[in-house]
Amino acid sequence: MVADLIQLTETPISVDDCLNAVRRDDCGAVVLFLGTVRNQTGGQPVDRLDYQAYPPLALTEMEKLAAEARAKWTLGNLALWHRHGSLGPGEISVCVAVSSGHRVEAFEAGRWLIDTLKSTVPLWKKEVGPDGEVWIEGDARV
Amino acid sequence: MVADLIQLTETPISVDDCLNAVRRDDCGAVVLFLGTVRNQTGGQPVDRLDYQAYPPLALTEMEKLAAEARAKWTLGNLALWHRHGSLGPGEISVCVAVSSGHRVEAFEAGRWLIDTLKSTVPLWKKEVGPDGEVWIEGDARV
Amino acid sequence: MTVRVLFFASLQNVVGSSELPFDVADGATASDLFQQLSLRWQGLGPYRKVLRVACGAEFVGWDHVLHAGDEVALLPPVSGG
Amino acid sequence: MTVRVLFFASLQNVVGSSELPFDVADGATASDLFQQLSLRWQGLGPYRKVLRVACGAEFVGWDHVLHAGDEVALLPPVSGG
Repeated sequence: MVADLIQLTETPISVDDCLNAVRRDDCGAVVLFLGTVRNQTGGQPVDRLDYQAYPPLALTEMEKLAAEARAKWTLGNLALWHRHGSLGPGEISVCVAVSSGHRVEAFEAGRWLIDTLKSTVPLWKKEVGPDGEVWIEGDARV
Repeated sequence: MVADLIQLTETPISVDDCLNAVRRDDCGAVVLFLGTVRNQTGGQPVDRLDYQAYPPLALTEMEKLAAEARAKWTLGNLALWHRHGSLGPGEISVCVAVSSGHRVEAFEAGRWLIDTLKSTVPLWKKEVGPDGEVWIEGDARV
Repeated sequence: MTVRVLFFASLQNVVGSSELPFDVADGATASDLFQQLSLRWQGLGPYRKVLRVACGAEFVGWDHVLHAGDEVALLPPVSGG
Repeated sequence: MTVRVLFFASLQNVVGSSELPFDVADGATASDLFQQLSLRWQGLGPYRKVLRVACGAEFVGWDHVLHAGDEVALLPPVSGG
């Protein structure tokens, strides 16, 4: 059994590594979520997103999320990989992957993991476009 | 914009092709589901699954599913790829991928697509194990 | 007239074939075809209430009227995924 | 005593730095630290009610007592994903 994969890197996310970490012969389902940088938001063009992290705490929180998901559902393996630094349109900012015996658990856990990651893990994005830069902080644009 | 990818093959499913078909610069979310062959079911070992398809009708139904999903949600692109023939434990039998602006639509559509594919598209699996073979037909084992 | 009948999944065990030509009267429906098949392979009978039927790779009702050379598929409950 | 303060996201614009040493009285809490920072950078004040605070890379309450050399991080509402 491969271990869970929990990473925070400035280098590109490897979707293959995430899938390889979660695929198991005793699991019939894999759900994978990718967050990708959009080229616009609210009709305004976006040139890039700059992601900032507080790495030691972000990693601790991601490990906690994995443990909480395991307590809520019967899962195979998990992969949580967030990237930070400067990302252009189409690049992958986050990958969540989870395997389970049957698909219900994988869908529920995958959805919960990305929802909870987005609302709790110390990571921030700054939108950079032709009209300037803005930090996103929760629901606020600062 | 790349077209939707809808395939039914005896050759292995390419997850990369599915992801490439759905990733778009105007979409912020990708949800991908993989069905993989389990090495046991109900505690009984499984050596392989033999998938049978009625290809012309299966492809028509898969195309209908894609169109219905587009009518229900605002989506980027979709990939539906089912394999048939003989598959060993760990191999991918089906891949569903969908992109959308935000994650809610991609999760809902991905879940609906695999649920509906499993209950409507003319494909059947036969479990082959040390104790013999059994066709799965809906909820029945024949 | 002759139609071509396709059998899937466990129906192939019942009939011993995945595909065969079968003679039916002119104007026969899918239901008529199934009834005659059931006379020859009695194991088919219990499937009637769960089967779907397709003609020319499209789902049809049991009252669908067949034509010579039609490809008729008998489809048990599915189990893809 | 001196602690090291980390600022994230738009706090860096307010303070003009992502990280700096700051002197507080012995026995000061995270809340005391924030109050003194707000005196120097008044733009920080409105953040108080939405910020979380961490010490030594662990979330703590505002009543957490600081020690010399602590790394204290001020964390606006997050926006990863």
